[in-house]
Amino acid sequence: MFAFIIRRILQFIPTVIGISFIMFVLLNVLPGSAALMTGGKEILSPEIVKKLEKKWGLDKPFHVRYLNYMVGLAKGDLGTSFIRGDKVRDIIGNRLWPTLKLAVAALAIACFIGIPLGFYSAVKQGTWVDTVTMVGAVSGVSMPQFWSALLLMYLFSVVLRWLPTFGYGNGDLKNLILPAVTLGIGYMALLARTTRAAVVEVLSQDYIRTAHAKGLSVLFINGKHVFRNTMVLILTTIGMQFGSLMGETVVVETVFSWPGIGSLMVDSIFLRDTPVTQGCIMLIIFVFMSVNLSVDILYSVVDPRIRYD
Amino acid sequence: MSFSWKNIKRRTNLLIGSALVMFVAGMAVFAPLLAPYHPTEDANILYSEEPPCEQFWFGTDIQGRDILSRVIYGSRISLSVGLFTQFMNSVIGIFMGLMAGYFGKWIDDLIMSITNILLSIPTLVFALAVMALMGPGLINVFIALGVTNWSYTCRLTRSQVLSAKRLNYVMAARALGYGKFRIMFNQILPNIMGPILVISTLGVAGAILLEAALSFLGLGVQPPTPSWGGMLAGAREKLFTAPWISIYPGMAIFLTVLGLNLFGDGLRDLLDPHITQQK
Amino acid sequence: MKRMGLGLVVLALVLGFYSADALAVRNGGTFQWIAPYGISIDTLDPAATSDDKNILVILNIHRGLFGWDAKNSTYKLDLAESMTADDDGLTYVIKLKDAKFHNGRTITADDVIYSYNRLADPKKSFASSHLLVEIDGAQAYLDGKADHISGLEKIDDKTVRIKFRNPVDPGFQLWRYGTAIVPKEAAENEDFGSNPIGCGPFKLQKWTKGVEIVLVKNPEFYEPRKPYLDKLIYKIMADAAARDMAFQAGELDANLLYAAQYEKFKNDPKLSKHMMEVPEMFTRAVRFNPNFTLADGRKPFSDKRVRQAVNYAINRELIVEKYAKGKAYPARGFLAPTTPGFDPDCMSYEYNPEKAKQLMKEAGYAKGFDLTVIAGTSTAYGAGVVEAATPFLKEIGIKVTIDKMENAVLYQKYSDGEFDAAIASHSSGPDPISIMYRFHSNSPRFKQRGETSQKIDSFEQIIDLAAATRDPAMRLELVKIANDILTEEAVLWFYNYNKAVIAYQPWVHDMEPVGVEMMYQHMDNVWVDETSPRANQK
Amino acid sequence: MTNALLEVEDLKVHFPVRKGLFQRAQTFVYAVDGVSFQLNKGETLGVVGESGCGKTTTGLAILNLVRATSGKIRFKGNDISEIAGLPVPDQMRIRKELQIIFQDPYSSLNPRMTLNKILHDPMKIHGLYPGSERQDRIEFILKKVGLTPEQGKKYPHEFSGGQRQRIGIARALSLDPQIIIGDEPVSALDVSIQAQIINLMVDLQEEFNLSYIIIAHDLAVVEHISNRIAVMYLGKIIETAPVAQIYHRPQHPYTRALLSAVPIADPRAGRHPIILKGDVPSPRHPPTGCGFHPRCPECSIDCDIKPPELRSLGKEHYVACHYA
Amino acid sequence: MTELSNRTKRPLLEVDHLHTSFHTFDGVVKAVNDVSFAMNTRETLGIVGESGSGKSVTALSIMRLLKSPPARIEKGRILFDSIDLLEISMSRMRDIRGNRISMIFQEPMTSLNPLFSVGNQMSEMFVRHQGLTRREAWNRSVEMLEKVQIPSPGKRAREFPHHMSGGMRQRVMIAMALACDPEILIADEPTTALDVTIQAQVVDLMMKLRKDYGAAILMITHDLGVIAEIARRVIVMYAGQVVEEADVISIFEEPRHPYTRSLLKSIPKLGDASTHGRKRLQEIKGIVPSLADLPAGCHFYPRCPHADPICRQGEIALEEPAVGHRVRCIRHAGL
Repeated sequence: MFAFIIRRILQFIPTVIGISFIMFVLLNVLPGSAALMTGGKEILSPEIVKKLEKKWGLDKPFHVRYLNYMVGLAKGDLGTSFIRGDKVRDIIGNRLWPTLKLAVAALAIACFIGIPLGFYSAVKQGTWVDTVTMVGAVSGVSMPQFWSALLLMYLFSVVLRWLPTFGYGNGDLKNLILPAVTLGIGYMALLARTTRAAVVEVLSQDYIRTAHAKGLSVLFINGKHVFRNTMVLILTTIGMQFGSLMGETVVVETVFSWPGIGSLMVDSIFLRDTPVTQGCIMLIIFVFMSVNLSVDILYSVVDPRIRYD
Repeated sequence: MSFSWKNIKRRTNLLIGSALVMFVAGMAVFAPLLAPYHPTEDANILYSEEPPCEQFWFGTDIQGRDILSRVIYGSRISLSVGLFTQFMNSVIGIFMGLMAGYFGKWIDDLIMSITNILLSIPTLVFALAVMALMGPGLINVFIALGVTNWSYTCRLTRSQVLSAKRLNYVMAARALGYGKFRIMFNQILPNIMGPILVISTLGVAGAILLEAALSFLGLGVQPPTPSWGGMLAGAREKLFTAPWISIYPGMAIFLTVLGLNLFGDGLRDLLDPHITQQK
Repeated sequence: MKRMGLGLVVLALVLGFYSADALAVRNGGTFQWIAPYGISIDTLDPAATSDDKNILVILNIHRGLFGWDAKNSTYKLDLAESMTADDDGLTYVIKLKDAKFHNGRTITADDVIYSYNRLADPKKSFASSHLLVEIDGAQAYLDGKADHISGLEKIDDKTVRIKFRNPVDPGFQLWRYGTAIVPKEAAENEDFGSNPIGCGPFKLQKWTKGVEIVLVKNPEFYEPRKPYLDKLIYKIMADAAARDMAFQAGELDANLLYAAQYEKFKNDPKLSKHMMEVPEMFTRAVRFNPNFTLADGRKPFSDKRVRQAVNYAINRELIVEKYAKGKAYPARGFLAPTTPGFDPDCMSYEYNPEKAKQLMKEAGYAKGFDLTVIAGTSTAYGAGVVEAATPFLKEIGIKVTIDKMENAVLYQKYSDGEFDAAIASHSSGPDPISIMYRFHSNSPRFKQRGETSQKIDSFEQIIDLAAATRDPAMRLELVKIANDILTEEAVLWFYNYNKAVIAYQPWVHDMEPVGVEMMYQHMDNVWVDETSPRANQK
Repeated sequence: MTNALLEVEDLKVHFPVRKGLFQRAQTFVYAVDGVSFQLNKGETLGVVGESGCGKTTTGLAILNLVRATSGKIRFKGNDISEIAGLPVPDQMRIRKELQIIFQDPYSSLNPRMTLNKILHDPMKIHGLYPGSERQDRIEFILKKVGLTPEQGKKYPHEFSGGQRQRIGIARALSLDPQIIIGDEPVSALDVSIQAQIINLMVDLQEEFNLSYIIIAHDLAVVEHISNRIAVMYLGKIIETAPVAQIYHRPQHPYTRALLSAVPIADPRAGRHPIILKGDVPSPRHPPTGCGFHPRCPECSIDCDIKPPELRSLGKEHYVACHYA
Repeated sequence: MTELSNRTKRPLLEVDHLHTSFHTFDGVVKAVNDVSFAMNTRETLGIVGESGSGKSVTALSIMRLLKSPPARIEKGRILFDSIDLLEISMSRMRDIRGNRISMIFQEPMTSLNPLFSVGNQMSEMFVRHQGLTRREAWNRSVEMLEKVQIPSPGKRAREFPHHMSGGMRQRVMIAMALACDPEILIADEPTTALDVTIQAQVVDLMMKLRKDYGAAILMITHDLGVIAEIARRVIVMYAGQVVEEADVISIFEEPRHPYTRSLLKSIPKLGDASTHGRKRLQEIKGIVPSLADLPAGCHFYPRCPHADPICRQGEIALEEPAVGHRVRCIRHAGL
């Protein structure tokens, strides 16, 4: 097992280098310069633009910049933001917690509603419960996030006035509900469908028939045998979802003015603030990779057949 | 899995799915006949933001253009983006998947590490960066979405090839002297098209949502071309004064994507022998 | 040329504003205000930014020698007690009011000199450093040729002498908040941008990045009895739809309206009573590139008649009413109505498609030509406006293709002159002469854009003369003439002036319509009565 | 006998098991561990053994469907152990001569190809029976395996298990090979269908003078169809002889146990089988010396030290046991 | 009710005119039609038949393990100790399953849940049926593993199914089935997936346990050899029907039904070919009939060497020409 973890971490490094190179090239080739964007409505004169670009080291040749960046990355220094002047680490740091809160809440909705729904509709296959859940799940997956966000916001904030409208507030739960639900719907639907497929497959296995032949009650069989085996099957989906969740929150964060990593990344792309964008990407990849690794490790814990040597 | 009509009939989601998709495809093909006005030419600023009335069933947008016509013509953009990008994704994905699955060893490792990289970068962000590089425009959207999203198809193809490789008729083909590529393309590929078709259908749905998100963030097709995502982006602030501007394009995206997803699910049930026995 | 009494509108509006407030001023309460321009505030260091999204907060924490007087739409003395000009018209002696920084230290002339030298420090290359170029020796210091600004001299603790290199009005040079006076002991350390010490009416209490900035009352503010409010909270909200709902739900005390909301508020009897509008000093216009050559080699925009035809062809009043939902003032010329020297009866182009066609025929473009217009993503002055204008230009044969792009790319192409025509928002105030100087051939902006600007000799003579005269009344006359030349030459397609609109809750009083930028609200004047839900919130 | 049609000499197939930090192959699965035998023209060699003894891997190695680790395979004298390296025409010529029939009728046919196409393709690749001659050849083969030309247009899922096995045989015959390897050709069929296929294969052998290598775990079927038998255990041949000697005078204790374990369809038989202790050891770490010694009832002194060589007992009867 | 032969007390299990069919989209598949037989205590009854003959479906119908949407027990009764298993509630049925009637299946590799240890899955039986605590149940499980000759049962109980070979797992299944000392053990092709030597071990174990536990065994297989060895009475099924029933000797030595006769002739017997030279096996022509559209009259008609048009008129009844020997063929006498 230990050798496996080391190997996975070693595989981590070329991927991170690969991604950082691709994104570094892509972001630095974009037309338009960050300097122009510091002027707000005023279009700055060329001297100021040149001075700023020299200050940020944008005048050095490409490979020198890339090497400096990678050396910095190795030392854990993500550089300073062109537009904001602060250290990238701090900017990302205080935006990490809102995104994590949103991601965890959305995933919680997905897991605590999606999985039971999927489980129940698979066990009650063919009944109206099954059809309703699955049609609901398909609709959830098909809903464009920004449209559902606006509908929810309109319904709950203005018409019913139950929930606050704008973004983060001082971080209390009330503000989290709407964005988390909007983000969660898609993932809940996906999880319901995956769980249903997994349960259907497990129910058709021979060992379930053996369990029935042993005279065990349906509740016991579903609770112990079916549930445990289903969890193993859907573990990857949950891992994949949480891994990619960090990057998928862009649209929801924009509509709800939620100060997260997703909207920060898109804003920095528009403002050509490369160090911040690059920093966000590194964070997202780090989360994605570590979630995948922990899912694989969890696998060997849950499923004795899987032995990493 | 016989394809008798009785067999298809009971596939409700396949039916509803294909009905919706046919409806949107019809809308795209017969747009000039169906649309009461021209989506970009008939723009009369006097009728800016008229609510749905007898003259404009879906009302007008801020430029005074009939929203029903733009929704109808918008189907062309969304479907072409969906179909074309997924076609590119599938072609690249299938080719890479075949190579990785059939040859294995270092080719497999190389392709797998590439897909690892592509999968870890969020698709929307990668597409945004590519769009920012090339600037808005339909062809650019094709490229941005067509080149970044083939990892899923590649992984699925690879796993299907790995299992098909061990089947007896493939071994028999090798014994009969079939060449590598003949085995890949006329022995293995036709038999794994089922699952690939399913994931491609769901891929089209995904591409349409992505294009809408891109336009929503301001990097979709060039104005005044009507794209559902673009219409939605513009209408965001107006949700309270002119909600009809955003409701109808949003509904259009939702129904199209729903249709494609239902069609994909129905296809999967039809092709998956396991499900057919039990129903 | 129609003599529409625009001026009357401005006057009526300003008067109407004052009559309503006979109530007695009340102290205390919390004000929920907004920071609408972007998803985060970058820095609160006045020198480090020239972006309005930061300055609208900074101006309530820091103050400079001069400030902006919204009522008379010109500069006013702020920290400066008095200003006397020497005979050569270049040097000014300024006496300071007795005022304290938030850390309790009284402000002296040394602080003024330190603040200006810090702003122009070549090593830091601050975003607002260009504001001091007119001070003698500042450019040398900026270019690293000197180690401080020579034109600044301390006479005694409370007076300082400033020498300018050209005969300029110091107020117009130094009113911007980038030139605010900051204490050396605080400004030196690294995180000054995150916890600022200034001399303004409010002090920073808490800043949750990307969420909100909470300011509290500075009890020793140099203006007696001000500020009235105990606490001022800036909610960072980029999305207009979310802001609008917050305002309607009563969670915001005032809100900057977008075009969509403006129409709803205007038609609402209750809401329209608590709204204030002002023409901001931003003129939205399409810039023609005289070197734009057609396939057959002709350069349409080098011919004045084509440029005039475009101005006659497009019905800007209808576009303003229908597209901008009335949230703008149709443009009469380059200078904004609130810019000193604006003549309400100046020449302007009314919608006259026949004349436009006739001018096109005279210029030899009866069949028109194809034109690509580059445009940004803004709703007020981006691709949307060009889309609205397209049908009108089709009438006179100009077939328009829109090349919408990100603002970063637009600004790049705009400053490199890579366009046939481009729509953008041009600042047109507050100092009329320096703002119109961009059309003068030897101004850096003119050269910077290659030959994409039209050289007009008569205009250049008038502007040079105006710059030289010292009599204020005579300067304004010359400014009016220069503005009319620009209009007659139709250097741009004049679309509109931005109408900034703030809606405020009934319990809010004494907010002012600020022409230079609506969000530059001096919150020390503002107060809330008992009916506010936050009347007694500390 | 040098003029044997097929000679296999010390064939070894070891699958590496990758472990450790850098996935180096530390241990191996010794699937086939030194197998040698010969096959003459028109002869049927039966290969029997329990699952995991390497009989299928041996068959696949001969056909180059699995890479042999070492050892020589000669067909009519020329070496065919590694045909991948040879130029394509040579590969084709060798491929033509050796064909295979599989156990599972459902996965041995490409579901997307009609019967005609299944037979047509191989001929096209090898350029045999050009033009109209090809259709006649196909109809001839179909008749030979008991199928009608009309069924040519049908797809595999429209046939029963037995019929599919006939198609598999037809496909093998399409290139008129000299050797056909049957990997459990009838094990997946019902008893009544099994008899049809066995009789068919015997008839075809006589008519086309084919040589068979029949791999199966059902000893009765193998006895019926083979001339010579090879019994395999843990990747090695432990006994080989003409069929009568194997069934009536088995020398190796494992062969004896194997024969005694087969249930006889006669209630009066009243046999008492030799019950072996434990399970077949895993080919990943085979026991020392003779592979069978942990389970051998007659195991004695150096069985677990020196691996026994295959030695002759006369009349072509070979056995790999110190005490046989 | 079938006419009972001269048994003194009531049979342990009576299957009476059982009809089970599958309602799939391609039509109704009559897997079991009109099957009747009886089983006494401590008796070993063998059911032999080819695939699709309905032998497994019969067993699953007795245990009511068939999934109801496609499968449906049309009519018939299954009397067990004077209880009709088809009428009682599912909860009462579950008390009987594993406790009084238990079953083992063909595929040892997939019949055990890979995620739980062998001991865990064993002790479930004791907890469910005998209310033992987990500790007691675990000890009883280890004892059972020892009874089925599994070496070092204590260690093995903690292991997972994938650590064991096919033979070992089948022994675990047997131990699990016999845990609660059932009256009937149904074995559905228990040896088919095993190698010959392992098969011999399992058959030997079952015969030994039959003495210790006294459970009646319903042995279902297509291997006539296994039937000859283990069964006392044999039922031959074809296309969902019982075509012949007799004691094991009569079946092998005086088979009356044409199908049984040609079946016995078509299988190669060990030692025959090498002694009397290779002669052609006697084939049964044609293919197994599809249960969706069964031919009228005798289902074996298309493949029967003695077929005669009268075989196609109406249903063929099960006659009992000799005591305990029943056959469903109207021309059996003349053969």
